[in-house]
Amino acid sequence: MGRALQPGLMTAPPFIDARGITKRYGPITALDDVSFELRPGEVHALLGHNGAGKSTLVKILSGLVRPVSGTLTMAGEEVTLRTPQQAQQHGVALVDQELSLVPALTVEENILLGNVESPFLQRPGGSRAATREILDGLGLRHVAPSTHVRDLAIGERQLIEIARALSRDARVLILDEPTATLSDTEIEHVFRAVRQVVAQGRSVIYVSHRLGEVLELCDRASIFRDGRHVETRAVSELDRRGLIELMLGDVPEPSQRDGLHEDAGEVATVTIRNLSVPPRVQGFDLTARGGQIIALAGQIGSGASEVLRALAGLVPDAQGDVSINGKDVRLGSPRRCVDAGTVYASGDRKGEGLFLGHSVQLNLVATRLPALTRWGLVRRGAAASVARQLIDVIGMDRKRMRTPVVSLSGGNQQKVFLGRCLEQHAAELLLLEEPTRGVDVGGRMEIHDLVRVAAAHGNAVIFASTELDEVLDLADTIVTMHAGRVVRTLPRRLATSAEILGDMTHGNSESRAGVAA
Amino acid sequence: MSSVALKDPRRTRELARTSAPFLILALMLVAFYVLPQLSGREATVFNVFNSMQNFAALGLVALALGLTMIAGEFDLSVVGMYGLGSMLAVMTGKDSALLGLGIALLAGLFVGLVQGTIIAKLRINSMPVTLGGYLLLLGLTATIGHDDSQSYPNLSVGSSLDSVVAQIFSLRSLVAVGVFVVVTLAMRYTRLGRDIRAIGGDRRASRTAGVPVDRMLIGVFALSSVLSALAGALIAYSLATATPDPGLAPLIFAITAVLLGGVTLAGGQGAALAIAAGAITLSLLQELFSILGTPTYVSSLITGGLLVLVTIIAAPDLKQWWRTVRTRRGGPTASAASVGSSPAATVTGER
Amino acid sequence: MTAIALRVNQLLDRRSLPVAQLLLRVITAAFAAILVIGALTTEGFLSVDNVKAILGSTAFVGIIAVGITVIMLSGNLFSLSLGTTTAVCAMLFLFALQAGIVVAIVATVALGAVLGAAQGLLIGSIGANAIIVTIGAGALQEGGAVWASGGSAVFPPKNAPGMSFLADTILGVPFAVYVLVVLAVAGEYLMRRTRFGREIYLMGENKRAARAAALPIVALTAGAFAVAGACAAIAGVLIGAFNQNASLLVSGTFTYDAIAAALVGGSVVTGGRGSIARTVAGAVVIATISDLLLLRGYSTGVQILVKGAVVLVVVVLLHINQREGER
Amino acid sequence: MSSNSGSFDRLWGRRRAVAVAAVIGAAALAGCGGSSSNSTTAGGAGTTGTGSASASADAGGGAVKGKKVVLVACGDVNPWCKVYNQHILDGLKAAGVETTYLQDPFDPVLQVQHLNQAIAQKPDAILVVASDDNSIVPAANKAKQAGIPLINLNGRPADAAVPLLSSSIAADQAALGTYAAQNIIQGMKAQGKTSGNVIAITGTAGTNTTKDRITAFKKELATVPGIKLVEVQDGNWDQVKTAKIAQQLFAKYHNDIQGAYGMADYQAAGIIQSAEQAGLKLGVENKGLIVTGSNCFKVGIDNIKAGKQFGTATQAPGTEGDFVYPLVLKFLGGTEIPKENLNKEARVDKSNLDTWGAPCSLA
Repeated sequence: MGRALQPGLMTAPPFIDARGITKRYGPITALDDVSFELRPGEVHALLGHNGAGKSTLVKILSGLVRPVSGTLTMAGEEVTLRTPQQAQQHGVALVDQELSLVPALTVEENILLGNVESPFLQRPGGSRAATREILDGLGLRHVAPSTHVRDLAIGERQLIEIARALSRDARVLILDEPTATLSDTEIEHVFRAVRQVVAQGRSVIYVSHRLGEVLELCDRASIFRDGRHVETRAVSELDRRGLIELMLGDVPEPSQRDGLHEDAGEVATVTIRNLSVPPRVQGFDLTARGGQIIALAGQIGSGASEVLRALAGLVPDAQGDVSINGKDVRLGSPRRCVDAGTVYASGDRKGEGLFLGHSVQLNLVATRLPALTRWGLVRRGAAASVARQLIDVIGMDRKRMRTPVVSLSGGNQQKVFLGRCLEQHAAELLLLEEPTRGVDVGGRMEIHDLVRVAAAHGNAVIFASTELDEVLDLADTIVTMHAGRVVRTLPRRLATSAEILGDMTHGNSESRAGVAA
Repeated sequence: MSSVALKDPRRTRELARTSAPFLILALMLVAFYVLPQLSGREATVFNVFNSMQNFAALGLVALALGLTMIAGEFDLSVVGMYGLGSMLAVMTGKDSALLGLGIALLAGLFVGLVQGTIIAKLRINSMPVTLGGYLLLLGLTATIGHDDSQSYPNLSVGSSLDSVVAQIFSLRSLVAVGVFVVVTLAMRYTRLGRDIRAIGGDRRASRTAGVPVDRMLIGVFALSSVLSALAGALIAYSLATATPDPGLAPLIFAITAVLLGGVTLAGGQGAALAIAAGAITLSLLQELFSILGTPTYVSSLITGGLLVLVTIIAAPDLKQWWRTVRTRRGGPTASAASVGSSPAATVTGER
Repeated sequence: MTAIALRVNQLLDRRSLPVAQLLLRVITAAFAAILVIGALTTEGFLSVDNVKAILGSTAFVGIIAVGITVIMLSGNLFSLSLGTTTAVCAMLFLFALQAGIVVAIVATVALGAVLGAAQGLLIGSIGANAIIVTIGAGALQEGGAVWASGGSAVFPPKNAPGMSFLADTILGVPFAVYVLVVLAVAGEYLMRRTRFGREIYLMGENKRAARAAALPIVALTAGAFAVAGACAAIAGVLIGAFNQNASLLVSGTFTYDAIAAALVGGSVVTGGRGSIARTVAGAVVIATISDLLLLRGYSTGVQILVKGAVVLVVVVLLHINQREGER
Repeated sequence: MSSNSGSFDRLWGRRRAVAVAAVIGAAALAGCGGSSSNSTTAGGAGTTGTGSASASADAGGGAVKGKKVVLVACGDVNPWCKVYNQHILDGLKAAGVETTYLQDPFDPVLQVQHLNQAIAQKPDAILVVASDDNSIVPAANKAKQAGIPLINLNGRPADAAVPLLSSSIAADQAALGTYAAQNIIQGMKAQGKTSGNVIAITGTAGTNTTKDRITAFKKELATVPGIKLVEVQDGNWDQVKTAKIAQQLFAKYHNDIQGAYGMADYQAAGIIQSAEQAGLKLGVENKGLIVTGSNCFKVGIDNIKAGKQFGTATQAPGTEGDFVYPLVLKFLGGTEIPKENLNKEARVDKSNLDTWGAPCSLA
């Protein structure tokens, strides 16, 4: 359980004192009048679901994002952080959730990269000894500082990222989901490093979904929900259930909803056998039936999205036996997979989904132009009527038909995107990655309804999600994944939130932190 | 994570990649020596000198372009600045060559800073910006030079720049070599090299890591323009002439040399020394053409083919394309082991 | 320098974006004012004949620019070999006239399309960089043309059958202008109404999304370059007929002029935005400015200088404007 | 799979095949080109003049046999240059001279590299068609220091180069300008006019060739006071650009133009096309615009035959080349030749097409 608090910790003046921080992204309020303080020598956990506001706070503290309002005091001095360099000068080092390593550079170069105190003149390999020491401390004995980061495995990269933060000798070390892609031994190394840091009187902000880690490592925890700060408590006062209660607001009872379509069809429509997606996923098996909604629940790096991308034909070297309605699908080409009846909706809505500058109408019909074309000409009437049909299905105002998608809210953008992917008559298998990422609560409900309707029409739906709520709310069958492998497959009505959370965050090692459900 | 076991092939691949430009240069040297003899001619030390003269002019332009490519951008205006640099040096350096050189370099600095600021701060694609810049500089060069080639009366400047040093060098080519040495050292022994490669490799990651991305970008464009202006000024003094339009030949040379030097268009990779190797290779090739008296159309076929070939090899999706082709042609043979006796292996697919 | 940087930073700040828009309007207005004042005070500018002259000088560049716009819309930057393709096609056209005018035109357009498609295939399938592939392809075309023609200029055969209409005027306006208008209308129709056009727009807007949505990226890229090559070939036919002789000297400054026209028309090199109609407008604007400068006696250098400045200003301002639209 | 996407796949397949074929073809072409170039140069270098024609026996016969000459000139990309250079090379080879031909498509930097390369080969003479009047000066200096005779061809050399040259063998550019003016004067006279507006669209402004021609043109035109040269514009030796400018000038002067000078025949052709498009009448018979060129190309001869162009002047590439090589042979044979040799040019109009029609149709 939580460490005993160091004497004087509660009374020492806070190193970081943030008051009334508010941040909006368009219509979404990511942080709403949040206050937060960090004391010297503590490991402070930030807890909450995806979208609760933790990452936004972290970005503000590290100068990547500027708040709309609020004050930030560091070491008693009010500061405005415009750039990551300024945050660094104030002693903040960040390990971002998204890796900020440059694959084309070597390990050593990456560790030195962006360090404002690194000298102008450098010798190649000049800091090799120091680098070596940090790497060794993180259990990376086998990694040479001259290795290119592009040649490292994902877990190793994560540790390099941590090594960089450690090398900066910062007053505050922010670790945003540092362990999502790590193995147990690797996690142990991270823990040791964190303990060393705080032993020197420095502080660590630790963002994690993994409650066991929080209980084991952290002194205090601040819990966030829907962009608001709920509470800050000493971890020693809390147990796992208490944390979950604070995070969820209340503990939802399982089986609020029956697995609607669990028994909808007798014939398996989609079988996946021995799917491998280099470099992470091995031996993935799954059978999905029409009408069924299957969740692939797992953290970033679990392999869930890789499975979807492979099934969509977007991974050239993915292999495995996939058949839809008895017809075999050869992976590796989006065209072939679409022709076989798969539809994929990427989680990266802006980068890989929508055509932002174009109208709602064109976005809605973008993938079905072949069917709407005669003699090479797009039949405008038909296209318009299909678009009208779809815009009605997703419940948007028809007046917005000609609006560029870029000017819509995130929720509406996602509806347009999914509207395009759902309702494909030919489709048999819907692959949805993070279907409600960046969508507010209202939009989320509507999108979930859309997915259910699609399933009711007989499509098999597989979605990948990192969000517990979404998994529990939407799925008939839950497949939890960790580190590229399936942990467990169980029907929704038998699943509890604690169990799923446990599987997603601990993989097979749930006993490690002693918090088996 | 068996990175220990995999280390060796990776190292080999890396070594092959970084040493390719030098291997090509070695091959070129062999060809340079052998090919003339096959047609009853010979390559002399003077030919090496002459190649280095060409390197002195266009190698610097290649370096200018190459640095922006390493940083993940593309400076089409190098050839415009090359022209303007030569015109300014000739027009303002009549009394003092150094003054003319200084003015050319300052103009380069200014142009680079302006273009760099627009590109970095407004985050506009460098291609259209530098294309506009190219046209503008070209117009400016012609306007300053009254649409005419301008002669530089002080021939002694050029002849001292071009006098032979150590058989194969001239003062001018030594300046170019010196610039390459300085840039190589700076890329290797200061944090600049790392930062330039970082912003070319992954700009978002670099920003997050704390690299002053905008400042670096502006600096790279400034350096690119200054180097182009330097190349222009030196060649102008050497020819004792500045022309109102340098044509596209310097740009084509620079692009080919940079690609031969192993710089990829995706950015993040490349070294000044390798660019030098690429530029020297190409200079030797041009000299080889001239030793053999190759007709223009043959040399343009060869250089065009070379450019397309290098681009194909450097294309980002080549591997992926090849894999796709292979799976389409050969079907699942490659995956037979994992497929086992499942029905997928026997079905030939949907066509 | 810092002051400038600060200004630019302010421009980027959300609150001062109206300033950017204001700047856009001011510059546009200033430009229009200069044009109007210039037009009023320049002898011979405001006349029907001069309007015809401007249209006539827009034609060839405009036709090539129509093609280059399709490339830009497809998200593949631009081609630097279209000028050479034009010259090569002009040569082939005059040569092929022996076989009759119809055969000559069809063969020439086919050659242009094939040359373009070959480059497009390379670019689409393995992601090769468009600029460099097209530079290399330009050199190959040039070398190939000299090799095939033996370096001589190509002349139409004696009694060239029915070619003269290509260089004639209809109602005082050169035939090429009508071709441009037809191509622009057809191009707009192609891009707006056909599946090919719509998918080009989509691919140019977001190539990754296009791939995920299983659009035929290779075919679209090859198609875009083929259209551009065909446009260059049509320009080649007209230039061949107009010049009555053809050699590589024809290529001139077409490539850059066409790119400038598309940029001034507001096409975005990274794809998805812009239109053929706007490109033609851009070509007319450039031709008008060049005409004005010529009539006022400015040198070639100044004309290029102004062209570059207009391109630069339009690129920057449109970018600012577009960013604002996305907020 | 739907038939639709099937056809798409076939389309891909076909297009890829085309691309592959194109690439292979290009490679093969490059290969052939390379080898053929080798054989050409080897042949050129190896020609020892066995059984050489005594076409130029007057130039010292056997004395020139085996002498080496390097020609540094604009390349085969330019049709005029190709014929010109070919005539010079053929003439020299026939007399047993070993020739090397280094081509630069009007690229001064490449040309100087070639000149330096030529100097290093220590030939008996270097012939150069300057890509840029000024930029050959330093190389000329080097040639002088190395004691290698440098002979300038075609255009008037830069003043600074004159003392460094052994000789200059050029077209009489001034005469070409004068003849052009005479063409306009005569054409207008034939229509009974002694006054009118004239425009001139030149080659690349600022080069000696252009300067010499336009100066002489102006001077000759000034002999008839009523004829006014209202506009001189830079047409950059570019037919399309020339046509564009002409069209705009016609508009500017409301078609009140009686004479037009296109510095090369193809530029004159551009003017003629523009005039036709602007609805102007052409030629003496139609009492229309008098157009002249000043160096002859096939397109100009055709236009003269058709009555659209009044005349031109020679500088026919073959004739010019044939003027050059006997002088070079003489020089190689040890005979002094004058510092400046200007070819005798001729005014060409309908009356002497029999003489000039053929030699002027080579480019």
